[in-house]
Amino acid sequence: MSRLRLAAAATAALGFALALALAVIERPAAVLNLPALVEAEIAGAGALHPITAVLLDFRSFDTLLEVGVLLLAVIVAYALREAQPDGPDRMGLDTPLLRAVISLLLPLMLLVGAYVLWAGATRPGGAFQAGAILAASGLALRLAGLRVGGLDRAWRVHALLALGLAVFVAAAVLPALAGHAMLDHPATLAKTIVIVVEIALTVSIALGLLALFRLAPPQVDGPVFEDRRSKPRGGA
Amino acid sequence: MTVQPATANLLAWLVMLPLAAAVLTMLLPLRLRAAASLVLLAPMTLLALMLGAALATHGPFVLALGGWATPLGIALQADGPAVGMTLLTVAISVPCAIHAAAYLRGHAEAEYFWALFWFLWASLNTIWMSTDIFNLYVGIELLGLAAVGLVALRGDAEALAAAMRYLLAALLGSLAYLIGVALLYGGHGSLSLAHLAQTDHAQATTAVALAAMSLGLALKTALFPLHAWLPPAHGGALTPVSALLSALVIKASFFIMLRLWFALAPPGLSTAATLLGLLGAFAVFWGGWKALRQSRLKHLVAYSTVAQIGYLFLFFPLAIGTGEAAARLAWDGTMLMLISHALAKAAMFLAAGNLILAIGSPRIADLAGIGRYRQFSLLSFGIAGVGIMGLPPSGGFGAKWLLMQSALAGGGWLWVAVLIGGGLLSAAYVFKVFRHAFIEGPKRDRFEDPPAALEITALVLALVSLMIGLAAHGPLTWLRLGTPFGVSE
Amino acid sequence: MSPFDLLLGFAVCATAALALLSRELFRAIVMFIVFGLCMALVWVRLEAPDIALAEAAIGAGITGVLLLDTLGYLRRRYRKPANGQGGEGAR
Amino acid sequence: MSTALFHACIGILLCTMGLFAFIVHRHLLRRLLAFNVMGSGCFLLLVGLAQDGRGPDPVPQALVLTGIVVAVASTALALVIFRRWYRVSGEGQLPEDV
Repeated sequence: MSRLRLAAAATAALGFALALALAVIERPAAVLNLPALVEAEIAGAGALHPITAVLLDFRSFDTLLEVGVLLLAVIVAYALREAQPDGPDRMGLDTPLLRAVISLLLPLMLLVGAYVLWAGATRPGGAFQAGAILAASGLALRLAGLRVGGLDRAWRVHALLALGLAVFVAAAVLPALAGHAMLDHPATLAKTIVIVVEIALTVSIALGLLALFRLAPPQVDGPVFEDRRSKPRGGA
Repeated sequence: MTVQPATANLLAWLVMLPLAAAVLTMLLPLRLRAAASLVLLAPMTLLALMLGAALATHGPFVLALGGWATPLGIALQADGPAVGMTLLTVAISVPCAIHAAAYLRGHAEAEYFWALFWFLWASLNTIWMSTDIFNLYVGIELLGLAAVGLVALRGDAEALAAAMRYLLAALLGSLAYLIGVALLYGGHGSLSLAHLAQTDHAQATTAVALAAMSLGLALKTALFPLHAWLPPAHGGALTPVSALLSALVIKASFFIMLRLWFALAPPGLSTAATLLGLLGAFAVFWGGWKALRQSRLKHLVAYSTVAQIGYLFLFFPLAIGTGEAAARLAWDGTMLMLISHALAKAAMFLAAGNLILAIGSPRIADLAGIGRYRQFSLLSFGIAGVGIMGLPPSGGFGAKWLLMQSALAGGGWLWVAVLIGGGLLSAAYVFKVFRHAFIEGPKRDRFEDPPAALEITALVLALVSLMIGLAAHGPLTWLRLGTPFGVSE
Repeated sequence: MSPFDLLLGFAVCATAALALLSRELFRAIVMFIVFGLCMALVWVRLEAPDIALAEAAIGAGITGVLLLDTLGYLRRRYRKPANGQGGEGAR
Repeated sequence: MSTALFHACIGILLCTMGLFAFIVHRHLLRRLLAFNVMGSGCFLLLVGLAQDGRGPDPVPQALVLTGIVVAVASTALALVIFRRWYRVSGEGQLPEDV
């Protein structure tokens, strides 16, 4: 690394740290007490656990877009594989021991994932953590060279990947069709809707994280494939 | 102003419909994706027009999403700038989509282009309307990843390197922005811009937060000297993608910056404003100079974007600490500059793409002889060039005129010089293209014939960019609705 | 603030420094995973068990595995024929 | 100094280290590590500052959960693009000049 780069980085980092320190020391006492507001309103929200209530009711629009971000990343990964086809996917260590360990662990992990999802309504846990745990078990499955039947069928996988966002958008739109504000669920239905959305999200998050792993070019890889488009396009 | 829920919901429909379209175009069979997208352009246009009508009848209004009022919930707002940008997005996206449908026919990239396109649209509309600083963060992340994905679509080494560079810049920019969010929430306990605007701004915390956020957003807008990622990304992408990126995506981060400065700017900020203006001035000259030196057509247009971004940042020194009249002129000029640059640059990229298709080469030198055979493509490029150079009657001229009046009212002679010098430079690089096009080169008389849809979309956008200058007065009054600049003349 | 917090703060900074400055990429990534686990403890201290769970599963777990897999890809794929060394990319 | 404020300061330190490393390094994997460390620091600052002297606050905690998912999606996307690029170019870093 060049000396200039080092000096620039050090200056930038130092200036940045000083400015942040100043901002923290000089900060005013906040006038607004949002946690109290959350507590006051939580009875009307779709979940009793405050964080789940914030994520899936008070600020559900953020979460909706965030699910979009994850799906978007997966779509880009798919698109790049189309532009640059991979060789056959031969990942997996496939030793009997690993297989045995994983077949033992897998049901346990699925159980943990389901519990974490269910817990999210009242205590720490929820769709994102559950999705991550399920994705991790999927990864273990792949490491062992096992393949879940049907998951390689593109359309079915696509549908499951998009399920979270689709259900969420539908849940957002339904109140609007009934004449309320977008995302404003009637109090009687709020809890059900939150649970349905959470289940769909868990599936899509788990598959999405797994797909991001799977769609990178595989480690055991053939020669670089020629661009399959023949005609040169403008725009280089 | 309270309105019927159905009216207020228009704001959210403008985000939900593109998201649904993204899911749909991901799931539909390949051959239906473009068709479905083209059909969905109609309801999008209709929704945006209805929103415009609602603003005109009711004045600015907000939608509390989920029925939760701020600061607990997130609110979308319809004010002049938000609705104006939503309509501008329609005006750019519709021709670009039609162009893309023709351009991508039968190509592998088409497979996922449409899903990314719809995500891009959803995130843009979110950014125009949102009043919540964290929601804006998620919005720019969605926008950034969609834009990066679109750049990477071509899948060759050059496109992937450009996408990677763009992604790194976008990620760093978002983190800088997020640090500002952390400081603001830590200091004021709220994420809603409306609430933050009522707090005391004369504090180090607000100033540092605003500085960090502005830095991150300037990186995402590619303000000189943070612009290095832009030319390879905008110059190397597929043609309709280049048009969308240059016309709309960089404007989104600039727009957030405007919103933040309105809500949070502490008093006595003219030094920082002058600094931003100076960077803008450098951008105008550096971008223009680099554009002149490019050998590839689309890279020339990309550097022209770097230069034109500079004009937008002249807003800060012209509007801050200069008095009411000058500030209003600066606002009008900046809005008109933003709109006319979006239209003209989209037209220019589409026209450049058509020229490249016709000559089968990205190089400007290979344009020799095309002036005789493909006047139509060249015409669109030329009309767009009128807007970029800022000649009458284009919107670019009107914008520069307003900015110049603002500079004169505020006594900023330096900015007048920037506006004139930048205009000369842009004339130089636009004419460079024409000079090559009219060279009677080696006897070449065979050029490819781009499909009519490609030519017409470019021409329509170019003509609109020309006409907007003639009809600017009404829209500009309207764009001031709900801003600190008022409605009165 | 307890001594445990001091220790935890030190551990977080030290693992972060090692993750950022280790000469060898493999060690840097492993340190990053350890850093993620330390962060999970910090979140517990901040009374944020939800984030702790997510940080351990996503931040350390999934991100770490993705990084390690990419490193394996770099090492396996790139062999410079000229001097027989592993490429720039994998160090 | 409260626990929350102490960890917020650690957050600032992490951000600073991450920024330094992001500028200094050119290898893309290292820059992604730097981005992730910086992101963690940022999240720590967000929650720590908000909870200083006020006890647990579900709002910033929810924001951080959102942020973590966004960060992992960005990192994974960056890795996919990086691997595709590496496959055609054989380089671990981007060319210096454009």
